[in-house]
Amino acid sequence: MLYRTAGQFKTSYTADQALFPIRQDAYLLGIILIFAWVVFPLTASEFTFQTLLIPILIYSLAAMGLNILTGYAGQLSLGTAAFMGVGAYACYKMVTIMPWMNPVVAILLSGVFSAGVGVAFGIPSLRIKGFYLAIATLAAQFFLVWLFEKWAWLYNYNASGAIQVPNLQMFGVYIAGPQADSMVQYFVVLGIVTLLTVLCINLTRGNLGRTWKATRDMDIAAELIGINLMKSKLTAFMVSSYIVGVAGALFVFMWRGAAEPNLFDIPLSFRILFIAIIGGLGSILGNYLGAILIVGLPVVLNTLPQALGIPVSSAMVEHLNIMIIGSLIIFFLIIEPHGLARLWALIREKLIIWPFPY
Amino acid sequence: MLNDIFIAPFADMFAAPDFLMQVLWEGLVSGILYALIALGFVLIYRSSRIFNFAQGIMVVFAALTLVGLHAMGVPAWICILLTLGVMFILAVVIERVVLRPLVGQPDIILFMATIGITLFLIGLGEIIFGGENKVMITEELGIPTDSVVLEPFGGLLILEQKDITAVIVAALLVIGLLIFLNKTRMGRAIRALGDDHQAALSVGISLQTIWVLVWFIAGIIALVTGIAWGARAGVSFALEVIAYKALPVLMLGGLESITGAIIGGLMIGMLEKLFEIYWGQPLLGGNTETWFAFVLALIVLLFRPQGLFGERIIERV
Amino acid sequence: MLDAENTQETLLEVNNIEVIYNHVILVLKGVSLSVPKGGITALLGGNGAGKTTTLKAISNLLHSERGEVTKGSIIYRGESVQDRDPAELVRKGVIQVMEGRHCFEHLTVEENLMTGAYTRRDGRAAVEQDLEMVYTYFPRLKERRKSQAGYTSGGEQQMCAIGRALMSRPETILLDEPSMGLAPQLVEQIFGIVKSVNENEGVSFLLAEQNTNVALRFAHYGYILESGRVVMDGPAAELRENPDVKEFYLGMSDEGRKSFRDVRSYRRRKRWLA
Amino acid sequence: EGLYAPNLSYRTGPFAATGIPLMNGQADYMSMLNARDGGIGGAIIDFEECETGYSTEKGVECYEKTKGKAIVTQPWSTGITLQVLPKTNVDEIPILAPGYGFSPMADGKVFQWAFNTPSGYWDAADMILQYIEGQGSLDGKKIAFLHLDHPYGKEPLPLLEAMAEQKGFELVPIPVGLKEMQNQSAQWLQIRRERPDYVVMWGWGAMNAGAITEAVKTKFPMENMLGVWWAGHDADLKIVGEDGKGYKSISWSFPNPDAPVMADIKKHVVDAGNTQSNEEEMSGVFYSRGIIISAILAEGITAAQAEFGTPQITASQLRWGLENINMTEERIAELGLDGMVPPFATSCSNHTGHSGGWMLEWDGAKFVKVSDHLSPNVDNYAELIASSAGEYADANAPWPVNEDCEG
Amino acid sequence: MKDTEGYVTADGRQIGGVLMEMKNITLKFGGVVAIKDISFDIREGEVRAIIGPNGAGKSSMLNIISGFYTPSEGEVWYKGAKRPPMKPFEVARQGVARTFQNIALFEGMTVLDNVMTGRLTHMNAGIASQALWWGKARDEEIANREKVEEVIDFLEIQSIRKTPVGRLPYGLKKRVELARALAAEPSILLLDEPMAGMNVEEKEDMSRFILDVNDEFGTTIALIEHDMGVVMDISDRVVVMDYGKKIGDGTPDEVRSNQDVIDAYLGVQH
Ligand SMILES: Nc1ncnc2c1ncn2[C@@H]1O[C@H](COP(=O)(O)OP(=O)(O)OP(=O)(O)O)[C@@H](O)[C@H]1O
Ligand SMILES: Nc1ncnc2c1ncn2[C@@H]1O[C@H](COP(=O)(O)OP(=O)(O)OP(=O)(O)O)[C@@H](O)[C@H]1O
Ligand SMILES: [Mg+2]
Ligand SMILES: [Mg+2]
Repeated sequence: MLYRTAGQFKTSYTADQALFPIRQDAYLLGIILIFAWVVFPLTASEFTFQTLLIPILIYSLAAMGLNILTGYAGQLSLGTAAFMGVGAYACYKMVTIMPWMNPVVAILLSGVFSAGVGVAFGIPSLRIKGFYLAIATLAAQFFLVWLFEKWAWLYNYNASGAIQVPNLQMFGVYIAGPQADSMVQYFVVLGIVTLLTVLCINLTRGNLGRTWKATRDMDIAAELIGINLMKSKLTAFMVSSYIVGVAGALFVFMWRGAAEPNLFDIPLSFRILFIAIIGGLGSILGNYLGAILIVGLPVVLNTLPQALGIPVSSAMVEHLNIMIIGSLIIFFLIIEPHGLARLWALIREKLIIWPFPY
Repeated sequence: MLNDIFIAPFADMFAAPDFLMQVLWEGLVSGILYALIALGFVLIYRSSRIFNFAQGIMVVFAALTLVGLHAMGVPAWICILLTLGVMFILAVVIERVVLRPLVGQPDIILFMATIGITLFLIGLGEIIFGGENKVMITEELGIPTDSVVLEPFGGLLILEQKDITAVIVAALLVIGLLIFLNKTRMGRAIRALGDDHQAALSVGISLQTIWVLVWFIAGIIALVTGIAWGARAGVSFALEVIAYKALPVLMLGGLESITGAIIGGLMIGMLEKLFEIYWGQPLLGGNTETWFAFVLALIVLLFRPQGLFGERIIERV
Repeated sequence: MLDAENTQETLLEVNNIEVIYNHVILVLKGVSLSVPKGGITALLGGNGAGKTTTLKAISNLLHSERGEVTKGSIIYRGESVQDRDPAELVRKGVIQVMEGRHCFEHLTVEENLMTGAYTRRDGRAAVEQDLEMVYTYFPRLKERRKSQAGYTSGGEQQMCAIGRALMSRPETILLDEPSMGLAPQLVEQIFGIVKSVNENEGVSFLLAEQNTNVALRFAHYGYILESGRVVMDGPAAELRENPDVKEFYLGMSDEGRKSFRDVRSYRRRKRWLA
Repeated sequence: EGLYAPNLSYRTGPFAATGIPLMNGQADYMSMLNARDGGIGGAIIDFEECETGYSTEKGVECYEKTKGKAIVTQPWSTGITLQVLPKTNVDEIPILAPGYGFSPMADGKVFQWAFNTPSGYWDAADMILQYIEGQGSLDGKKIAFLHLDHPYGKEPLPLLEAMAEQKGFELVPIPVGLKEMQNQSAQWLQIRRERPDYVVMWGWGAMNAGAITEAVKTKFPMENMLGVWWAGHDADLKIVGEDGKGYKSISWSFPNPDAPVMADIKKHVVDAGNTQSNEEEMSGVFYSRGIIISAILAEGITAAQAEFGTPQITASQLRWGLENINMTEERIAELGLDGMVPPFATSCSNHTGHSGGWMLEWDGAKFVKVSDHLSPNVDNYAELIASSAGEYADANAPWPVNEDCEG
Repeated sequence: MKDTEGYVTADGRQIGGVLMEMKNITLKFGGVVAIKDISFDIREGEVRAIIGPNGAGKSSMLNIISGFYTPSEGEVWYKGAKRPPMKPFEVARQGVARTFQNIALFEGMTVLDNVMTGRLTHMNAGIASQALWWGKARDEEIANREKVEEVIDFLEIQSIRKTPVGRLPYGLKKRVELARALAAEPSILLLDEPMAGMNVEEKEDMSRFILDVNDEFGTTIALIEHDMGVVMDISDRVVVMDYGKKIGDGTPDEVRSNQDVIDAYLGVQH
């Protein structure tokens, strides 16, 4: 009787278009939020913050950005990491040029730059489709990373060519840099991520969302029923890159503390693509599930052998780790190609019709 | 400034024609090697619209197996056969475990799956063969290793014999594939499969057989590529990254086209070298090869969205 | 025309099968039917009745749609053919022409036809011969033999699909909505061809059709499917005379065909929002 | 109960080839101490490895995981070092980055917790130039600097540029992208065009093999090619074998099969079957470097134990130890490391020690010493160190500086 | 009947002046000439049928009207003005809506969302307002949702409102497609074989819908259909094409009795 949707009638479109047509989903979300905002901070250790909570949130955000583009607007992109880079470097320049700037504002602004770059690299999508576009986005990937290497101005000409996050204060508290406390950083990240998630949900369920999905499902038909493909695709690139950019800024400022250009190279892009796809393209919730799996799992796997007291060399663990991740990706694709989110939806459908078989 | 961009480079070219020739040759050779990897992609894409990202790791895997077996004291030519055997088993397993359950899924899903395969093979490979850089058994395979030195225009032009061999082998491989795809029943089936799974199934084309076949051929190509690259820079997992270079080649040539792969490979190989040497290094601080190919391909696509030789995208309502 | 009576040998038998998509959507709720050798059997019914699903269940094309047969059995020539590789069925002589053509759009019309002969082992000559046979049935295809199937019109594609099936020298053809989107005289033509193929080559047909009118004119026996159940079956001739069939499937009322202008009597459903 | 001295190893990933022998050397020396002397000063060394695959992300994860009870962190990659460097101030754990990391770390006042003993990259660059100068003035010479396009590769640039000014040679930096490591024909075409007198190589992992094969191919005179110590890996040279004859690499460590320590390792570790290494590898430069690195750590521990009179030293006590290493010839002999490392000493203001080193040359089968002990003239770039250290501190203000330590 | 004030149909409906006129349209695809110099007009409020054998060029003609193909020669006149070459979406925004021969629904979306896309041309809230789900965006959403619900009721597809279209059977998909087109409140509605693959019962429903749209909203309708029964019953005027040429044009009865048409297309008398 968990998922009794029977007896929940909508009496107006407003109610019907509410975020959670089914009441139980709202409860579920409530519980999750309580955990995120109260339980974790109270219980988590430094290690948990640094290797699980903060990265999972940031990766989810990045994946959500990618999901807007690939999952909703159907434009496959392999250049996510580069756009994160743009966000990160933009943020770095802002806080170094204008040290008085509020870090959170800087982070949110840095998305604007990546959005700009994103639109620029999105223009080819008007003509190029499918995998051709995917490879085209690699042009962005490799070119930008190269630029991060070569354009010394970006890293203030320091010898190593890497950027270091300075200590940044907000209301007298360190929120970035070596002095910052993990929990503070966690809350900043959580705040920003929550905010952007809500905005994303709104966008995707509204008019723009439909425009994107239409473009994704059948662009010819979309154009013939009056959708301006250029607008639809470019807005997708814009919104997506903005979110990805912010994620990039958080990635460096709220978590890594320093970054060299090749940090933003293709493996990171793929990592995020995994999250988006395993989680479920065209789903917001999916990004979180995906991140938990892709980011959380290796950490757990790493600690497992010691926990079980199995004597394996850490190198071997690493090898096995890679293999397991690889297999898991395949495994999940097979049991539900539409991702964990869809898996959850199916379970819901079953619960809803439960106890009747079909 | 303008001079540096438009005049100086060409002046250099004429000033040292032998050097220019060397540049072009180097470009040609790397181009051929890119093309070889691209071939593997094309074949699999043709037959299943699967964008096989694992091609790169398959190259490494094949090469490592070859070298590893030889290290165990197996004679070189037996090694080749055994490696082919391994690649065949790999093809069967991939088809059975990964592709079959995913029949008819969206392209991007299969693409992801191949990345999964890549990770798996990296892990497995490192467990079996270890991470050390290994020496390709070039002599043992009877590939000539010394180099031909020419003096055109009283300059110097060094042609490695193993590169020459690579070029020849690649050429033969391409011709063979072209005939196979366009003239044989299997070839036709492969193309049909790429167009429409369901229909192909309905006329009794068996996915299993075709896919195993195709992945096996891709494996063979991987082995050839592995030997060629290995002979240049040793065999290690770092080799995997060169797979990326095959991608712009595919874009340029067209995902479905064998000819495209080759022509695209050569164009990119040579142009990126020329650009790097005469523009990149003097003006842009070098290393332009990481992106030049992609940008070039991108520009071409803006005019031909299906690449130079790709199949025209049919848009009807 | 040869009638179903004197060929009682049943080729294909479907015994009360159940099909489920995505583990949740139950589509076929116990369908049973049998196809006699050398007969033309029609599978009629409205949209979503489950015709296509039935055919796909037989030819094992459900898997790639995440559908599965959960109950019942499918018997061809006395042996169960469930969960077999579709290719195997083609080799046994069962081939499906799918709803909505499904030609290989990048292959030329002729190449499309040739793929039909993929499973055959009886040598080039025989194949060439059948190619000619197909061209004699469909002269239009001969004209466009060299053009990419993707650019041929609906009718041409339908012919291409049927021709392709014929190339495999089948014993039974599962034909899904051949008349869809075809001009009337082309429909007549295609059904005519089906008939003559059935007579000359002795190929048996199981055809799913919406166009009850034509279907019943050419078929020997018919099943009527509604929301996943067989609601009526019998020799075509009888079905044609059945009043309900007349009313709902042939659009005839007692005083002959009624005009589409006259069907204006419809009830607005209750508004959804209170 | 014991001393937890984890190692952020990289036996996987693109740089595994160079990583494995180093890791083996380190591990084997520690196991030897544990087996022979029951650890150091009676405290067993828990020398656990945490695999990073040279990935910065994994590295930080390992750091976070181990920092709880670790007395030292050995990040093993410039990337990871840069990340954990600021954190160590807060967590108060010494970073031991022998022969890598960040050259200004030499300034112990600013980088209280970081040690790149016994020599830094700027020392390396300086010694290489000294060696070349030994063959004739640098004035008017052209030197190509072939380096990995990565923080590590860029490290020596500031020094080299300064020296180019000073000594009047032309410096041609040639970067090799991480994706070009395997395929450096473009770089070597440039070298052929530039016709440099020398090629100084700052290579790592697959880049070294790539460069050396290309050098052989393009018939570049091997004796004029010199690499940093990370570009002196036997395996990389074995690929070309005889053709590599003459290639040089500066090094602060050298394999000495006859050194007592090797015998002990054989006795207590190899024969006990506790090594991941093998004959061939153990005779190589990198394996022995691994040994030295562990030896340095061990020295630091010993010093600390003596100072604080307890075997169970803390992280901050170890820092004192590492600041008070004194590797005299005698001590080296005592440790059975004869000829494997030059003598050096650290202090709270000098975290490097500037041991100097030897120029090694590939004789076709193995590396041999071809120079006497070279020592860097640090005063040449002392203020460069100071200034860059200062810059770093400012950029990361507030940055705690160790005032109570006099130059 | 080229007069501008239109004519009166058999069942006494007043048909207005010319809404859209095709002037000497020719369409080539490389070598293939799909349409050869065809002219005809579509009048305000009439039901105009285009028939002809497969491959005659009917769909191509529709594609020209909706701007997906640009004719090699000839002009399209719309609402009394020559239409400049424009992108399909601009045409759509001028009030031309259509359905497709091989269903072109957005498979990944629910029926409701699909129909909502039909309203896109009527919605223009800014991105910010949408992101915050506040003000204009919200009101628009509600307002248009009501319009859409009307269409949904009208076509009697309430029950499947929330099902993803991918799962729908063919016939229903066709209906949803019609709904999407109607939602746009077009002044002219193009239907490419709206009744293909339907049984009589469904065809009856579909005809009913088409006729109602025509006289409730006065929407002009141009449809391609192969079922002569339907065409002859519901259309006011019929254009007959054959291999790219126009071989007949007039009322159903005129066409029915036109010998060329019989030979080329109808075959048996209908
Ligand atoms: N891939 C699928 N996933 C989920 N449901 C499906 C799928 N394919 C078909 N269905 C459902 O199965 C039912 C029967 O579909 P089917 O295509 O067999 O009907 P049909 O009789 O062929 O209709 P039509 O005559 O329009 O083709 C439909 O209600 C449809 O919703
Ligand atoms: N995009 C295209 N490229 C090349 N040829 C085309 C294209 N579209 C249509 N054709 C050709 O134009 C002719 C007319 O096609 P069209 O689809 O308009 O026919 P139709 O009248 O709609 O036939 P049907 O009733 O079967 O749909 C066909 O021969 C077809 O091959
Ligand atoms: Mg059907
Ligand atoms: Mg048409």
